[in-house]
Amino acid sequence: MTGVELLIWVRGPGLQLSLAAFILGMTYRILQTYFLGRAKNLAEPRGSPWIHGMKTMWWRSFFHPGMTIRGYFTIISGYTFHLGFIITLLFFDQHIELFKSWTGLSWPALPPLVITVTAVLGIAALVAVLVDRFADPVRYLLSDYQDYLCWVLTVLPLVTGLLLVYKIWLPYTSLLVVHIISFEILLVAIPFTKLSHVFTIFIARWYNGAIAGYKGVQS
Amino acid sequence: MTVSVERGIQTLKEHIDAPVASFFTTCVHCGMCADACLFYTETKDPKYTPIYKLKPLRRLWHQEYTFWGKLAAKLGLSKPVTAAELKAWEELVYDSCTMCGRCSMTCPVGNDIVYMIRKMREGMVAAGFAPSGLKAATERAITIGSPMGVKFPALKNQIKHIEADTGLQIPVDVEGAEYMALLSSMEIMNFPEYIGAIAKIFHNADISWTIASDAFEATNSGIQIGSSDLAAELVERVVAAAERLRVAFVISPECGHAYTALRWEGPNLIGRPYPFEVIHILELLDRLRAQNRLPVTGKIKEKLTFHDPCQIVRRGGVVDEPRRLLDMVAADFAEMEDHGIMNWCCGGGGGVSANERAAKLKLTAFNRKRHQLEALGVNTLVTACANCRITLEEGLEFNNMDVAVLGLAETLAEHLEEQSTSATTETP
Amino acid sequence: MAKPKTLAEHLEHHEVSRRGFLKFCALTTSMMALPPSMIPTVARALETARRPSVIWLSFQECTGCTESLTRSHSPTIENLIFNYLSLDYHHTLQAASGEAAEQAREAAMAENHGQYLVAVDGSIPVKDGGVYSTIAGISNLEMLKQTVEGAAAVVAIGSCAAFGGLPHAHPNPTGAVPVQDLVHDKPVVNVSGCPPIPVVISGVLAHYLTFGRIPDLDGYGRPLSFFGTSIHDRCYRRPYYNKGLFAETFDDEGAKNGWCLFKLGCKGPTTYNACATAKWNQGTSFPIQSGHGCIGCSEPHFWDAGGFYQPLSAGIAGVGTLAGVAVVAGAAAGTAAGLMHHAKRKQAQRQHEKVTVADLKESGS
Amino acid sequence: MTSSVNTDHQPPLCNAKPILNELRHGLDRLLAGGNATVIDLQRIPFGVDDERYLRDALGDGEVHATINTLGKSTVQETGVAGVWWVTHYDEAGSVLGDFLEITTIPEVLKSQHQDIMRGLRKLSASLEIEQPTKTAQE
Repeated sequence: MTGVELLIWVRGPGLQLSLAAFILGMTYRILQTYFLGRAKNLAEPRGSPWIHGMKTMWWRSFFHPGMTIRGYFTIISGYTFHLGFIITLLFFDQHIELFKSWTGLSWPALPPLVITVTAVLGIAALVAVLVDRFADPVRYLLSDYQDYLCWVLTVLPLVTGLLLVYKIWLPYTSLLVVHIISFEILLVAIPFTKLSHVFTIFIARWYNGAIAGYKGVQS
Repeated sequence: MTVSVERGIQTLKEHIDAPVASFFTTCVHCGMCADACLFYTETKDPKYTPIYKLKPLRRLWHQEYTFWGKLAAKLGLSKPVTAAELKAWEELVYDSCTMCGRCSMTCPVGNDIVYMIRKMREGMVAAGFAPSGLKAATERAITIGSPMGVKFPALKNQIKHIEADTGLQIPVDVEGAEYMALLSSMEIMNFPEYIGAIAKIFHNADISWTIASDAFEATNSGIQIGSSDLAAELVERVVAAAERLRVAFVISPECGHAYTALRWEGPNLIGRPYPFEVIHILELLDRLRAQNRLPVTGKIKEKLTFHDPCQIVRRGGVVDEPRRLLDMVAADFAEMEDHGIMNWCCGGGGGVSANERAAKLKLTAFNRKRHQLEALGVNTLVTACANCRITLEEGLEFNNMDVAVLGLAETLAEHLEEQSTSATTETP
Repeated sequence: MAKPKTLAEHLEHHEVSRRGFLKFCALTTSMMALPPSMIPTVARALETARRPSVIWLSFQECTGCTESLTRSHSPTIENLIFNYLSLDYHHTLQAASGEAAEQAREAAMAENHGQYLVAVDGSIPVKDGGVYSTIAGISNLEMLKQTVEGAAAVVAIGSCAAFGGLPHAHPNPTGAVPVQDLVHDKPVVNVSGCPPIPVVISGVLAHYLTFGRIPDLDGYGRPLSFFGTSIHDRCYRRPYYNKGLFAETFDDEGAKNGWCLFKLGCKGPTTYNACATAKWNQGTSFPIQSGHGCIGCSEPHFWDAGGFYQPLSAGIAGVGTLAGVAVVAGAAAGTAAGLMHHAKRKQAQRQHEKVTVADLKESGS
Repeated sequence: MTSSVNTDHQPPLCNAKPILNELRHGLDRLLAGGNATVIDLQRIPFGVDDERYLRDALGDGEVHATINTLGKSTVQETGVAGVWWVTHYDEAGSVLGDFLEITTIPEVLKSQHQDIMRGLRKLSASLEIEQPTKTAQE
């Protein structure tokens, strides 16, 4: 296949298939988890599990005192790479065009220079967390191949996107193909790796909040 | 029937539910739970990272309840959980976890890690990998009625002393009483003042209450070792006594896990809702306070603080009550930096104090509390859990710290203002 | 009168002055997209250049390429070139018809065997033995094979000849293929575009005329001098792209201010052609300058590369139906798996062996 | 790419300033005794305002010449001496080529050897004098 044929494939069937795999996988994963079921709680509730569950879903996104005593590295690098990635994904004009083609919805974009900053910060923070994964004994002990695989899958769209926008290394068409493929691989990988936390985080937080909320504690 | 790794795995399969699946699906291996665990912060040993303590359970979930995991297991890419592995994990699941639940509060993706440790212990018991100290305590609880081997005659003896000291009658086996008070063996043996304290307060507030001679023990070693079957048996005894005496309320005493066992796990263990209400002594005292039935006089002048028992506060939901009660008698109440639902455990909960093997690690973990107390600079520490109280006293003594540990109910009883017209007030 | 043998003689024959020759060389160099420093080299080469014979074959095409060529904006210079080239067969332009025309082709082939250039516009249908397009009873496929056999090089003019073009677009009912799929033993130059820029056609022919060989080519066989840079890289609206200023519709403020047309589907970033410099209609303008995005006509498969108004970053194909199917399939599979796992868990619960005090006396091993 | 003058209403310049810089270097080379430089403006992408900007920046010089061969050509020295603007037209008046030459005098303005020879022949013929031999040609 030539570059142009690859581009047509990744923009056409590739995007369709990866999005379908993502949706299928995510729906599968969520429902599979839900239908595993859990026992009804017979104890008299002190609080509403629903309300506390929803609150935890939201509040757990924010740092609160007592979350760490070791310093702020994890917090800062974690927020930076998440925000860097999400802002770059959601607020770059050309990405909005993609979402618009899927959903018909669009929203204001951030200037390309701002997006460059968010992408570079995102990459820098990802590099920092990778170094830390090796350097920190706790994270090193917890890590398996999937953590490193997911790191690569996350950083690639950011790196290839920057190369594409600034036309570094390869011609535009080739970089566009590589960039879209990196996104498609990420999309397919999300439901089947720890990256599924992009959705299941809300389920986990809800359960956490609901379990504590049942007892009247806002977790 | 015999304990075996197969039986352990079978048991774990029973206990992996939707929340567990969502937690393992979501974990990103960020390691932030390590910072929440006093066993990690005081040792810096990465193996004490809370989520790491669940590694075998995670693999089992993956192999049994996910598509790729089942495939990997079939292809031999994922190794089955072995007895040796569970044995190696015994220390992590029991010795280095007090089930305080602080990690569950800080996990950024919302994993309730302690919820899973509780389930992991079910499998460990069925596989035969529980610490011998906990096993012995549980055995005593089932066969004798108390983990410390306390039988009713011993309690009766203590009651006699208290009745002599206070001049009040301690009601035993009174049918139709409104409240049935439970006690922990530790209170009976180490802190009998508690019994006198509640007797004084209840008398003053004109509360009808009783102790059941056949079900006075509140503690539940089944919960600590992590066996629902054994825990249910112990709960059933309390429920039977409460039903026999037709009480409206069962009072959970100043004991952490007893509250979790009776209030939150109990109905689920026996498989039916209670015909009575379980109320924690602090909740009851706070209700009396609100109804002006707990008049106190005089205030403690020394600066003091409150140690939150994890199972009562963070895991139990009784957060503000002890603070409101303390305000009545403390002139200079100060909070530790992390308090309330973000408190640090004493280090002896979750069966750790019954596990002799963990004694040294428990004292190391106590350093967390030592630093907190030193930072605050107090010499008086009030708490509301007999197990916390013993652990704290041990830790303070080991570190040669001059800090007095008080029970909250006793502290209130000491400041009680005798009321002659108490009979006129309504019962709560 | 005998035909002049070299271009210099040819020009002299037309009473063009040396100064005119210099002008011609400067413009030819410019036409070939070579740097002005090459003018003396071009002049020396043109003085001795031999007159080549060109056979022009038109297959599955729309004559747009020939239209483009005949409307090229510099009639004097290109006339000189085409007068000098011996265009021995071009069935749209030649006077002869029928058997006489075919005889002219055969004669030119025989006379200039191994020397002549073949220009092709249109794609070649190969399905069903190539019956879908024939000339004088000969299939295009057969005519191409015959004609190319004695050729020095082949110039595929237009996107149909270069890449298959419109006939090749999905579902390609005639099995249309480009020249390069059929000709493997001769050099093939692809002058793509729908149509190609006239000056690019004449530039390539001029290059062969001047230097006697084909120019340097890119990965798609296109002359690098014209196709070496993307439309995007030469676009005067590029600064707007860099700043994120886009026209959202064809009549909004952005469009009036001349902002970047990326969101209106401009394919400039992935299209390689000389439009931004050579321009169209006597150098008047090119699509982007006229307010319309590039449609990418000089790239392979441009008809199948999504809508002209779909931004490059958007997908080509719709996802609605597939997404719906994926949700349903995922829901079905997830529910089935979840219930299966639920049953497995319940089964384990039914098989539960109650833990007793006796169990506590044992130790795991 | 230069875009410092851009606002929302002023279209950005594309290549005008880089060309001016190139001219500066070309003049330096010329003064140092180096070769002439030719810039082919048709091979450089222009925005809508680039040509106007360039013309304004260079201004008008002292020499204007017109050549009539293969259509018209204009040769004009700009306000910057040594920079010549050479435009070739076809017979219909359309622009065929547009060049900036940095030189003392553009080659195309000079009378060419062959043309002088041809002129001499023509002159001789009209005077019926013997023609010069062709060997003088280079």
